[in-house]
Amino acid sequence: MVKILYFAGLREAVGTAREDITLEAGVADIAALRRQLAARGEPWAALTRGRSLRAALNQQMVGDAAALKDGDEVAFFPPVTGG
Amino acid sequence: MVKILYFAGLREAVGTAREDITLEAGVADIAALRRQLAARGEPWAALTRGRSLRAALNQQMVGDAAALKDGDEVAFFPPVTGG
Amino acid sequence: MDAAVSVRSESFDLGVEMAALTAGRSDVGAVASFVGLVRQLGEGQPLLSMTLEHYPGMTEAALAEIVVEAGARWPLLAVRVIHRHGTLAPGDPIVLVLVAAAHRGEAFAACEFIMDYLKTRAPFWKKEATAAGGRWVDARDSDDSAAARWS
Amino acid sequence: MDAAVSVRSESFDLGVEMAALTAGRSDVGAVASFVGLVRQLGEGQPLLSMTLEHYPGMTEAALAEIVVEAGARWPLLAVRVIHRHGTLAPGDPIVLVLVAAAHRGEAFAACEFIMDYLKTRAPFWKKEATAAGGRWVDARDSDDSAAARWS
Repeated sequence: MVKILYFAGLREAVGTAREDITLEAGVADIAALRRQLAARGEPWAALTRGRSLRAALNQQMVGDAAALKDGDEVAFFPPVTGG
Repeated sequence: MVKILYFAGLREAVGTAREDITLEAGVADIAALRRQLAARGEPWAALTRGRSLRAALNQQMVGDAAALKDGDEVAFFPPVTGG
Repeated sequence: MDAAVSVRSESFDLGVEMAALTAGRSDVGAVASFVGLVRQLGEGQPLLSMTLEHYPGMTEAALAEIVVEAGARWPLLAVRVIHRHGTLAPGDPIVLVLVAAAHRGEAFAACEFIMDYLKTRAPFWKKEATAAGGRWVDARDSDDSAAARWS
Repeated sequence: MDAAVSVRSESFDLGVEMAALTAGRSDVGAVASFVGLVRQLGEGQPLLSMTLEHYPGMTEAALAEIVVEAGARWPLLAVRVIHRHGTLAPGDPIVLVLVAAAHRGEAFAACEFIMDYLKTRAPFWKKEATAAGGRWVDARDSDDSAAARWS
């Protein structure tokens, strides 16, 4: 089980702030998780389109190669615009 | 008549904050005024020693070539240390 | 280095924070600060409000990390960062960064560094509301280049 | 640009000045500020007090000129400079510079520019008093080089 969080415009698009999912066989990094979710079609397909949606793993910004394990918290969101 | 002001350490050294003096014949710029005052000996001699004592003419920082005329206000002082 | 970050909906007072940062100490020669405010839009429909969403937990950690990084680069005495979330009106303050140091050079540099990094690393998102509806603010390339000059 | 400079013996409150600078306007997105304070000496006799002498008339004119120069270099909305004179104690604030602009880059740059120019062009002199007596503070070469980088 991995906890997925969505923020800002992506949260509104997917219609939820949080879901718990089971990683499919072979899904071992952020890139693979993006593909697993994108396979649902729109709006999740945006996760593999371009490079704009960022990822955080256990509350640290990470790249697509970051390895996943059971119990992780993964967040997807647009580029930040604070300050 | 030219009004001369002294500030900070120079004011303490000469023992006055202000004096009115008559420019000697041929004293037409700041450099010449420094020489006229320095001719009194110490502590005024510091005005022609090294480059540390600055000058302002009518409340504007100026170099030694600035021309003087009757009624001017000239200030001499050490480098500023505000802020 | 005395460092504190907070993420909250309540506003802040620059004078109060400044006084708290320097209270009882006489080793501080310089305090540089920055306040970011909700600005009215230059064109189009007037801005009615701005809502800031954030990632609780990660936000605080990201801000604390940015401050630690600033403290590793410059000899700082005290740092305070406050970032608001929730719905704000034009003119309202959004973010405060206060940096106390012995000398002004490091206080200015660290304050600007913290703001530049905060803009690209702290998980906040702004949504503008006008009579035409809501719109998420796009990230600016200039913020990425501002942050990049420190690396 | 809304600009005001003052030279006075009374203290100031950063929060009050910030509020006055931005009151009733919503075009300000960024306020950068600087406060310089009397710092305890690092070595030797402890500092009892610091006395600031200035050149009345020229001081105000020099500060106003520095602010005008900043306004010519960056698109600023409002600037406030307060410099104190007289006798101050360790921990007391000496100088305040507040700069309001639409964006942070110009607010930071102008605030730092004003401080750097003020340090080399405004006619103020500091005298430190310790148990050993009074001593005029020497100008620092680093202030000249800080000012030089803007030219």
